[in-house]
Amino acid sequence: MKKLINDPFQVVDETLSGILKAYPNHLRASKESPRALVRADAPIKGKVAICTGGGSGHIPVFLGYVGPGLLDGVSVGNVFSSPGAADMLAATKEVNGGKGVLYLFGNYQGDTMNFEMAAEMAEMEKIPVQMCIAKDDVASAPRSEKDKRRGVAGIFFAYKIAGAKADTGASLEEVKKTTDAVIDNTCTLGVALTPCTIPAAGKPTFTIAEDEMEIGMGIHGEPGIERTKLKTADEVATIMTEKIVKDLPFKANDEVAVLVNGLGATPPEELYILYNKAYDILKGYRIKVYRAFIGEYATSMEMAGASITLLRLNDEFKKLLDAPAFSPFLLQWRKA
Amino acid sequence: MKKLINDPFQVVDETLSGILKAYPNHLRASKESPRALVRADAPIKGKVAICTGGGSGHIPVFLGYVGPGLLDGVSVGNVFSSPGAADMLAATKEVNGGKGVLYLFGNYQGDTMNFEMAAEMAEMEKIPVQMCIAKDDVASAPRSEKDKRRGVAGIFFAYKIAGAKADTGASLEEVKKTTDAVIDNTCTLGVALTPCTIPAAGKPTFTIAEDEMEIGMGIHGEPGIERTKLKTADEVATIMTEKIVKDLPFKANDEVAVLVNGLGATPPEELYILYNKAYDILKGYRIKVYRAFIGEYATSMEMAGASITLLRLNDEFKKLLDAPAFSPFLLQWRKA
Amino acid sequence: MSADTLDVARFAAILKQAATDFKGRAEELRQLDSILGDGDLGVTIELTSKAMLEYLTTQQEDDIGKLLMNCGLNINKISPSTFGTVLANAFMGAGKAAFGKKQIEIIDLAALGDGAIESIKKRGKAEVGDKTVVDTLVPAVEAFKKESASGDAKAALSATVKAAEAGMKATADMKAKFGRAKWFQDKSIGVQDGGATAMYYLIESFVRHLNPPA
Amino acid sequence: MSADTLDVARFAAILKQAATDFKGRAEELRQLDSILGDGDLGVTIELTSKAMLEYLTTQQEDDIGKLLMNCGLNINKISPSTFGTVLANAFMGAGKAAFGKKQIEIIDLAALGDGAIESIKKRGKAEVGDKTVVDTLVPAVEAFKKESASGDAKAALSATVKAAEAGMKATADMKAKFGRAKWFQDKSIGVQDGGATAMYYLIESFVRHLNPPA
Ligand SMILES: Nc1ncnc2c1ncn2[C@@H]1O[C@H](COP(=O)(O)OP(=O)(O)O)[C@@H](O)[C@H]1O
Ligand SMILES: Nc1ncnc2c1ncn2[C@@H]1O[C@H](COP(=O)(O)OP(=O)(O)O)[C@@H](O)[C@H]1O
Ligand SMILES: [Mg+2]
Ligand SMILES: [Mg+2]
Ligand SMILES: [Mg+2]
Ligand SMILES: [Mg+2]
Repeated sequence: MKKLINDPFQVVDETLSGILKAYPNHLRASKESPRALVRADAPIKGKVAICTGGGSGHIPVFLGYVGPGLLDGVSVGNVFSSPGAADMLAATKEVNGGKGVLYLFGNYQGDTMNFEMAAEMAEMEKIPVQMCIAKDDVASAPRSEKDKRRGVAGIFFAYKIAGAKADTGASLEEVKKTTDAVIDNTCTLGVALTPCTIPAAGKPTFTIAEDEMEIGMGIHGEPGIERTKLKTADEVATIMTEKIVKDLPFKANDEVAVLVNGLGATPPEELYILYNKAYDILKGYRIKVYRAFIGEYATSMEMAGASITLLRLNDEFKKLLDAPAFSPFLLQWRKA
Repeated sequence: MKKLINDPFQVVDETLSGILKAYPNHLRASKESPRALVRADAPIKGKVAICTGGGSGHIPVFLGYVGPGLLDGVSVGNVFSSPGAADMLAATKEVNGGKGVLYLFGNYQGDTMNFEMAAEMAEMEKIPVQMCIAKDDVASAPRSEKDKRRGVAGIFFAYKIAGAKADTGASLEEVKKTTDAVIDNTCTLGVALTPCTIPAAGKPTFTIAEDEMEIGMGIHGEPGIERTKLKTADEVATIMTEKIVKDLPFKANDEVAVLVNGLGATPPEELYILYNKAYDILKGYRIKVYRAFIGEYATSMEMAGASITLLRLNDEFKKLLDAPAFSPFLLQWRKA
Repeated sequence: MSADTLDVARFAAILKQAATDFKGRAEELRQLDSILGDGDLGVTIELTSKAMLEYLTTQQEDDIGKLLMNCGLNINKISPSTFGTVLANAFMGAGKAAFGKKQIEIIDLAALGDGAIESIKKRGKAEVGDKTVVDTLVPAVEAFKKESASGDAKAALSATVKAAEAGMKATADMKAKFGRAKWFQDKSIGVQDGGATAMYYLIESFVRHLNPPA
Repeated sequence: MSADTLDVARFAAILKQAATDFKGRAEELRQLDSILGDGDLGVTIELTSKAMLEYLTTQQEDDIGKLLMNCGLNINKISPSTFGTVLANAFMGAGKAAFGKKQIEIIDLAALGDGAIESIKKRGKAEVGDKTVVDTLVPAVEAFKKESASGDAKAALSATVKAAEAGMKATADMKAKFGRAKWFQDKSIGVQDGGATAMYYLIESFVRHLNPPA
């Protein structure tokens, strides 16, 4: 394990400490828990608040999406482990601006159970809560069993559009409806080339031969569709794009937003090479790219690999996708 | 070599092809060369234009810094190799908005020779050119031989401030003066944990034992100060920060911008852990952090490692650093 | 107080011993979880053990229900992964069943087991056969109920451990329907479930300390 | 045309042969550059060879000066790393010296060598002893000048190769002052310079094809 860390059990808390020192005007810890962070200016009165949360090891997921035009709060678990319900509740209480709180997170057992517990606790505190669970990974279950699908990088689009929708003054039910519609129109497929190591575990979460890759592997090393010899970027982009297009399915004249996401160790150069091919395939289907996002939007520490996500757009989604938003985790120039 | 690529000799051209498909409203290839890219809206009349360039394999350096509030043009070399003078000239001619062109690039032999050749050619075309050469790597030579120092991640600050200065309508000489002042007040020190592989070479550029790291190693694997057993994040941050502080030297009551840059495979979590310690050390010296940038701002493909950069600020630098700017490589939300 | 009676102090002491034993299983459980999961179960076990010890060492409850409830809450706070959350719910469910009780007869532990099962099922939706913690806990509680009918606490406890062990081993042949392992589909068959195994170790250890072998 | 005369076609043919040989040195030079540089010299050699062949195969010049100048420009376009740029400047400098010449006597090649050296030094600032391409080229051109004074082209050419080889080998003991190798400081001593080695191979190969061994 070759990592720039101190005590493996302190990785998450030291990361959070560094983040709060870096962006004091942007984020603050909640009063009740250092593992619940909220916008420095929370609560925003009269706006539906959005909370997310999940295991650590995926920056900018999850806490990187808290900010104006995005989310209001986040609870932070250990590496690849859900945060606890109490932390979720701590964030919930501090972001609620009187219009209720939307829980938006990825479809994993631990997160779901804890968010449900938190929702029950929030109810006792008279805070209305709704849940949206991202499940975009087409590799993890057939479309007929969509509720079993994992949430992966495609949650990015749900975050952006949910945040923009909340900013319009929409009600909790309206924000939930739009967000669920985004989730229903988002499909992702990834590949992994190398494993990653949970610091406190000290050993890689899986092994893979020097000349192999796994198509469809999840962002924690969950099993994919097929383990094969390393393929070329064009072959990989073709497999991913074809499978995604057929899944929804995307059709001629659809307008889409594309996300090519790097898992960590894969250089941006390679992501653009994947996009280069994916774009051509979409063009062949007469699917129009409205906007492309390429970079590290949801990582798995030092894992090498990438995913492609397509979101089918409508006029509302386009407007909300283009609305202004800010987070210092997105390497922006605007003053934090 | 485990990479998502096709032909190793086509990596750069396919990357550029993907980039132009991703951001058609932001960047375009110059008429004379596909290896020279410029802002889609170039030339900007009445503004000093800024061109950079260098070898590939460092995204967002170099081409990711072209955009409003930043640079105007870039020439793109092969992986870790300078672009040619003709490509530099191609960009120069298309960005010149009548106030001349600043060449701003890192201090490497190949780049310097080619930019000098391009400057001579530009002169023949009656385009005034000035050069600023970033040399921030304190590990690469003692301060007394500053001109031998390598340009590394600290060029980021020079880009941002030069771009903002040019936007004020300043003259070529004024932009050069401010940019040189930024360079003179920028110090970086990095560490490398693993090597990277030039695709067309097929083998790692250096070897390093599983339990070792190199302090001060350059972003192409150039030699550092010391090869040691892997240290903790706190130890590494201490070595880097102390050496940087002493170099300029930074003093009590200085205000600084900090950049903690990841080389590629090192997860953001680890960068924040480094910052967590660096911040405390600066605080101990009563050096005030005005703004922190943490993430991948200058990479070396899949190399694991990180660097810390400090820029001593003055009022002008602060204003220019905070000025708006945009590039889709900085993962922004604003519409590209 | 008879050997068959548990008050808060004794309950807490036994749980502390079980929590201490539990830590020793971390590496073994990490390995199981790295086959069908994400390899963090070892970490979860260490944190669960820590959460239990931290709470049990400082607690000042006068009510077994509160003891169990708050122990569960602390597990959820410090170790909220899937296994930790399931276990936290088990503690909270058992705590509900023991609410207001200052002491409890071993023979009456069945109610706590039922409370734990109800809570886990409500939270996680898994049934016997789904390759989870449930596969250890349900047969264990059932065996306890059956054997304790005769009033022999010792016999009931040893039947509990045996049934837990059998339940745990049976998970090897099951196809996972919950948790990360479900994504392995048929490939999950053949490997014993990590969470079920962890639950077995807890039960075995709890019983051993409750009822030391002669 | 005498065997001692070069016109554009013959010059181009010999350069093509040298470029072809050059490619075969890529792996060896990659290795040298990975010791004291960034390991891309092998790629640079392949691209330089490609740039030369591409240009020389399609060129239609009627002037040796233009041939060399444009060959240099194409190298700079396709292979603009440090070595490529230095070599491009060498070609451009030699081209300047041969400007307007339709043919040239072997014995008069000295002027082209001087032109190449002047251009490299202007661009790169390195002198003999700095562990660069200059350490091969300068002694080679000097040896040629010295031996060619007697009018014996063959002797001059073989002296050139010998001097180039000695110059190349001498770089092993030098401390680098330019390029990436300078950052190795004293550690650069003991390893032969990649660029000087590449330049030796080019000279040796050029001479061999110009003056085939009997
Ligand atoms: N719905 C469920 N009910 C009970 N136990 C479950 C359920 N889902 C998963 N588990 C148990 O959780 C264990 C994995 O725990 P853990 O490693 O903490 O999960 P994760 O890392 O996926 O959050 C499994 O071995 C299984 O026994
Ligand atoms: N100033 C210089 N003048 C002549 N040759 C130089 C100079 N600097 C470096 N070189 C040569 O360039 C070689 C390295 O070339 P190359 O690998 O292309 O460099 P880089 O990868 O650093 O751009 C060195 O071995 C050296 O011979
Ligand atoms: Mg987990
Ligand atoms: Mg190079
Ligand atoms: Mg797990
Ligand atoms: Mg080199």
